[in-house]
Amino acid sequence: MAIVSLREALNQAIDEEMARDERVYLMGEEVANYQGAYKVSQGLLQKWGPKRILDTPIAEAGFAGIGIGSAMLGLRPIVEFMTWNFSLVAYDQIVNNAAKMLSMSGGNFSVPVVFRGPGGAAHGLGATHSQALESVYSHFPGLKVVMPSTCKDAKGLLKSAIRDDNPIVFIESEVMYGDKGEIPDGEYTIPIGVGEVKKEGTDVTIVSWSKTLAHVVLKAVDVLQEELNISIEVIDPRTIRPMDYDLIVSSVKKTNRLVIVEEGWPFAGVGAQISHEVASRAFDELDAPVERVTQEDVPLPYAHGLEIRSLPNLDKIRAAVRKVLYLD
Amino acid sequence: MAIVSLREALNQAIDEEMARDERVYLMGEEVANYQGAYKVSQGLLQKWGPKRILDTPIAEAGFAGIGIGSAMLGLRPIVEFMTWNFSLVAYDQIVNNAAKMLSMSGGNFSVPVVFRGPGGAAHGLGATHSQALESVYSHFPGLKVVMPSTCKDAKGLLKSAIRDDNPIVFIESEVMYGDKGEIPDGEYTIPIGVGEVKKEGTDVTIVSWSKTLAHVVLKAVDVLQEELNISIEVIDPRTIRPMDYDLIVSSVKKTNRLVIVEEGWPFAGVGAQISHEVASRAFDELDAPVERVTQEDVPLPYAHGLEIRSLPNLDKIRAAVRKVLYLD
Amino acid sequence: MNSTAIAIPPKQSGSRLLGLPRETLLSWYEDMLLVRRFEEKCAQLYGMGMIMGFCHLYNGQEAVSTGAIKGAINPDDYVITAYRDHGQAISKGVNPKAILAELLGKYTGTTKGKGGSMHIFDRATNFLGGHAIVGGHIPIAAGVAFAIKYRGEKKVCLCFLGDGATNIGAFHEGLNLAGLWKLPVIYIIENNKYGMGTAVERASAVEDLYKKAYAYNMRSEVVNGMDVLDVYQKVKAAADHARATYEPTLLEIETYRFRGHSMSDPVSGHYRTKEEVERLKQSDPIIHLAETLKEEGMISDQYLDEAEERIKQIVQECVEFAENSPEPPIDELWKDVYIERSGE
Amino acid sequence: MNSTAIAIPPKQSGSRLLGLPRETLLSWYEDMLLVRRFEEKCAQLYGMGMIMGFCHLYNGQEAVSTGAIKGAINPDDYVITAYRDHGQAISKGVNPKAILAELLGKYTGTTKGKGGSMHIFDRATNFLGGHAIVGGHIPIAAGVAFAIKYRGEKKVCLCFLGDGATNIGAFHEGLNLAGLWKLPVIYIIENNKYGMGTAVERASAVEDLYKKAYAYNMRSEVVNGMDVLDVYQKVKAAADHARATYEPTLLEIETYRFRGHSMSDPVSGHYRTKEEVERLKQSDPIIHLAETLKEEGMISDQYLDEAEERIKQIVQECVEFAENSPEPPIDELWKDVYIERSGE
Ligand SMILES: Cc1ncc(C[n+]2csc(CCOP(=O)(O)OP(=O)(O)O)c2C)c(N)n1
Ligand SMILES: Cc1ncc(C[n+]2csc(CCOP(=O)(O)OP(=O)(O)O)c2C)c(N)n1
Ligand SMILES: [Mg+2]
Ligand SMILES: [Mg+2]
Repeated sequence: MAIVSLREALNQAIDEEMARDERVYLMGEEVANYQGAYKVSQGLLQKWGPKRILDTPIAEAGFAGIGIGSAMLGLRPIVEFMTWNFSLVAYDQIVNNAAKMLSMSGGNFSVPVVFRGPGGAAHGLGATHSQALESVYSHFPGLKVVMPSTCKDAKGLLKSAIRDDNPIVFIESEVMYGDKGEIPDGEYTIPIGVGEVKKEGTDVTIVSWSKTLAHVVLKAVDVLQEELNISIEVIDPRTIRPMDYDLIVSSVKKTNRLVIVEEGWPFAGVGAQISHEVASRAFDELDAPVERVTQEDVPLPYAHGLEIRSLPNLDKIRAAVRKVLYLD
Repeated sequence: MAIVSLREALNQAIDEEMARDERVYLMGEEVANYQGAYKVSQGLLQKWGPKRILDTPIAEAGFAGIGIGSAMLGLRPIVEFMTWNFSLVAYDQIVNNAAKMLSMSGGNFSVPVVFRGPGGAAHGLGATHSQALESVYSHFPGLKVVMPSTCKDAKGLLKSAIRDDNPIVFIESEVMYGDKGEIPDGEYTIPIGVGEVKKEGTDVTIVSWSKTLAHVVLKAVDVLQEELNISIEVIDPRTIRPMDYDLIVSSVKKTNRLVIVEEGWPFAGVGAQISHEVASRAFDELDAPVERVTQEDVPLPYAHGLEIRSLPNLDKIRAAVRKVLYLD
Repeated sequence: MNSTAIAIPPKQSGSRLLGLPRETLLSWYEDMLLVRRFEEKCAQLYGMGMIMGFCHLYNGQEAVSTGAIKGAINPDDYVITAYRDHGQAISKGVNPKAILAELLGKYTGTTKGKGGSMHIFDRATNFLGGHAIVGGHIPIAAGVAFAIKYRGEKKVCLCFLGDGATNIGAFHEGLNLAGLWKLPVIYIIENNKYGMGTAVERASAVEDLYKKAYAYNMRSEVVNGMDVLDVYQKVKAAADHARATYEPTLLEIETYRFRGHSMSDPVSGHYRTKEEVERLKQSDPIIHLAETLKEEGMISDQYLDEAEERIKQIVQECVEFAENSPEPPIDELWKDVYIERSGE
Repeated sequence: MNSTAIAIPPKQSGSRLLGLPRETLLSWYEDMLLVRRFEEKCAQLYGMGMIMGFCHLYNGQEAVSTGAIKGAINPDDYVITAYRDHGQAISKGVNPKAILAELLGKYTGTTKGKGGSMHIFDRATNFLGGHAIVGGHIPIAAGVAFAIKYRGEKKVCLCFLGDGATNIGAFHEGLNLAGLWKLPVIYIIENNKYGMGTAVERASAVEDLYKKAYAYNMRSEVVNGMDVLDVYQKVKAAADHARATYEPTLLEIETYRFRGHSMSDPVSGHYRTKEEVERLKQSDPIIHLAETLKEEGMISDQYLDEAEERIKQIVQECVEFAENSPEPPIDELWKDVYIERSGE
């Protein structure tokens, strides 16, 4: 077991897959010369050269399309969006061309492309630069959406994503790039679509993912377990689409209470989907309505005080946990 | 009361608002010379001239941006997307610039623009041209999303939308343009955000909107009431965002059973949001899990047999209604 | 409606027939004729309700697909286009039976009935679709060319697009990337003078579309799209150049569509006059080639009759094949959404 | 890294000082100096953790906003720009106290602390933002110009954008619409040679960015952005032309940023050498104007000292104002999401 940063874990995944398969290449703004806006691609240009590590112009729709077209011919592009916010100008390419190509071509052409980059809020970047967009990508059949919360998962899932023959939306987190964690020695992958119990517990199930799980929920759980004298189970689906409902439902059948904590906005968010599905599959086992903690339903403001008040935090999680336990 | 087609109802709304307020103008592909790809703008060029009825190039992001910029200066543009499918290339303009301008500018600039056009499937248009996109727009705070199901609602809501100071996503249906219906004589508006009981009933509540309500649900209700000897209440929220939860919840408190029928895909769809919210507000009153009928979770194929099997239909609604009634 | 501004292209722009072998020229003639007759049949079947949705015919533009694809490039080169795709598919060698079956939504269709008229795909002939979002395929074409270059192959990708598509952002991004990275793609604007009902000069700030290449440091040229030989010659030159240097080219091919934008659009009306259409029909590329071949003594009236008969026969076989084919089974609905095999 | 390819612009491109009154020239000098000193303070506050998020400084580019906005246009004209927006905001007359308060996330800021550095807005001075999605504001600028023309006004809209922004689709769509519909917008490319760490020629197929106007039938010109007088003169000419004809112009203003792309980017390193930056600093537009004014006998060293002092004072007042301002109350979080008043 080595301890690496999330940034290094992702870098290793790309590096290893590039060594394994010469069809893999990386493209995006500042990924080459500059070594990556957030240094995820550090050293890769030096190692693999400009044929396989390419700086692009600011033209997300254009280079997403290059990824798609070259994937149709059998290459395996990794397309970095400097952040997922900038993917919105390439939305049509991703949700139409990448997502539907296999189906519309009746199986003639698959699109083995990985779109990746950081999503969600960092600190003080304002409304357009802080969006958690998983729900507006996971809505579309044809895409898989992956959101790791640990270094180990990040490396293993990115390797699986690169090997997958389907278009993948891989959402990281800028504020996690420096997080350190253990990764297994040697080659490993983690399957897409399989969640993990990140912490066992008996009284309440919390489902969360990515940064919100790693930076907010796990800490809140420590506080709340002690404060409320309860045992909380934490489930990390790791993949948003396909969602590992079975894992969540089996946990809820044990705890009878579910809180979903996500960074995105509430309306038609991923949490709404999980809530509906769990309520439908564990109707009789749910002792309280499913509670959701989300970002406030507003564009995220710059000012620090407003920003932290908007995002999921301990207070909101506490209120939700208390509510499903009927503690008020 | 006059009987008009939905197309005429929309045309009247635009025409009346143009007469009322000279800041209102209409822009889009083929809206002028050609009289509208689906003839919604028939006659308007002749009446209002090329200054206020403008044909655009195929440049959805560009002309959506023109709408936004001119709205910031106080004009009240109506931007027609030939269909909402084509808005995906303008997604960034709508969900970032239109939705967030008021907030990011701290109230300095509002964006009173109406984006409108048909959404959803017609017949045999294939995967990219048949999308029901309400969930990926209603996710964003700052937007209102309106989806009328009758001629009366269409006219009254479009007039309200044009007068509203917020950016509006107004989604019509191509296959409804020829539908006829009564509209009140003289000036009227219908408020945004207020749903309507389209049919009263006591045993099951069905929530649906737009074409799916008008063409599929109302017919299914007739069949199923007789077939199952039950009474179904049909709720049309008319506005997706803000959603009239109160109306739905009060109906569910009466019927204790809810089926949501929508054309969109299931994952993180509008129905998921309604389901979560109702389950949370009427937890003790729900006698069965909320059932959802959606399009199958696949890109919509061209072949007729596959297409009709994918979309919501009588069989699927029957199965859902039977399920909430525990008839199987 | 400034219909008089649209000039009839001159009958012959290069030196006659370019010394090409008779069989080659006749195969081109028959390719164009097949596209024409095939689509006349489509129009009929559409009228009978057997084809659904949108159906965009290529009537009048046949010399472009024939000259560019059947004429100028190799079978292992790639072709990608928009929704007006029957002509390019046939010229690329996609089985017309499978195309018609597709239009009828049959399981034997090019995409098992999933794509329909706007989405013809065929892996076997390197035909990459059929794309219905205007301009969306333009960056994809650059990606195809990227893959060609990445692998060090000497192939090219032809990307067909309409005049209207030159105004959308994807055009700009695709062409800039192709120009910047020197990707072996040939962008072919089929300038048929209208994007749906909007004349070029009402949609594009610059009316001479080949000039758009200046913004991408890209070679460009104007081509007479009513003359299959001019199309052949100029696309071939661009392809040769791409093979030698990997450099892209933008071609503005002047053409005209003789029918409405799609089946629901009348031939003339709001945006162009009947006279304009009749006048442009004078330069029908099929009649034009037939006349030239006759004048050069290469063919007789008898050949024309026989060719007509042969093509009629092929189209008839397509109809029979398509009509007798089964619909896709319902369980196809859930297939091809994700591909199961994982990368090795 | 071909730093030697970047030429130092000549010190003076027009005839000296253009006969402008002394007060005008001094007000420009002080505007540039204010932007410079204001942002030096920002850098300091950023280092102290008082400014969060992204903060893009205008260091080296001051002559562009001053010449174009303070110099060439009227107070009731409109300005819209990208995220590197402090300079344009100050030159437009937005209260620098409110700008600094905004950067500190205070309630007295230009947007009550909601927008931050990248989103300065001010209705009172027709300053339309501050936009952080590259290129996203370019069509909005066309819309502003559309509204001007719709109302029959004789105003113009200046739209500032970076060299990197010329490669995105929104640039193409915005410029085509402005060219097609003849909208009174002046697009100002601030060519500071890099989009983040990517040199112009590594991102744009055509290196001379003014040539992109050819695709939109638009007037265009190259401007020396290190010379406030050249900027003034050419923007004024474009604005005069727009007022007279409604026609747009594309200006490529050659400039250079002396600091990193944003606060986290070092001045030199991966993409440009220290030598290059030092060499380009030789044409600092502020020093350049001071020297010219001195050579022409318009100012003395004493004036320079006094100006420096005055500006320092203003900046100090900004800091005090910002620091002493309150944070936005929490209930502001739910405000400005929807506007309640309905149309009239
Ligand atoms: C992004 C987008 N906007 C609008 C449409 C609707 N539409 C389909 S074809 C067409 C006209 C295209 O004209 P052109 O590019 O000249 O091609 P042509 O039909 O003449 O072959 C339009 C507006 C679309 N499919 N995609
Ligand atoms: C669509 C989009 N892609 C990427 C980014 C990230 N980004 C912010 S600024 C920038 C560079 C812009 O360069 P340029 O247009 O030359 O402006 P400059 O910073 O030099 O003023 C990039 C890539 C963004 N904000 N928006
Ligand atoms: Mg055309
Ligand atoms: Mg720059």
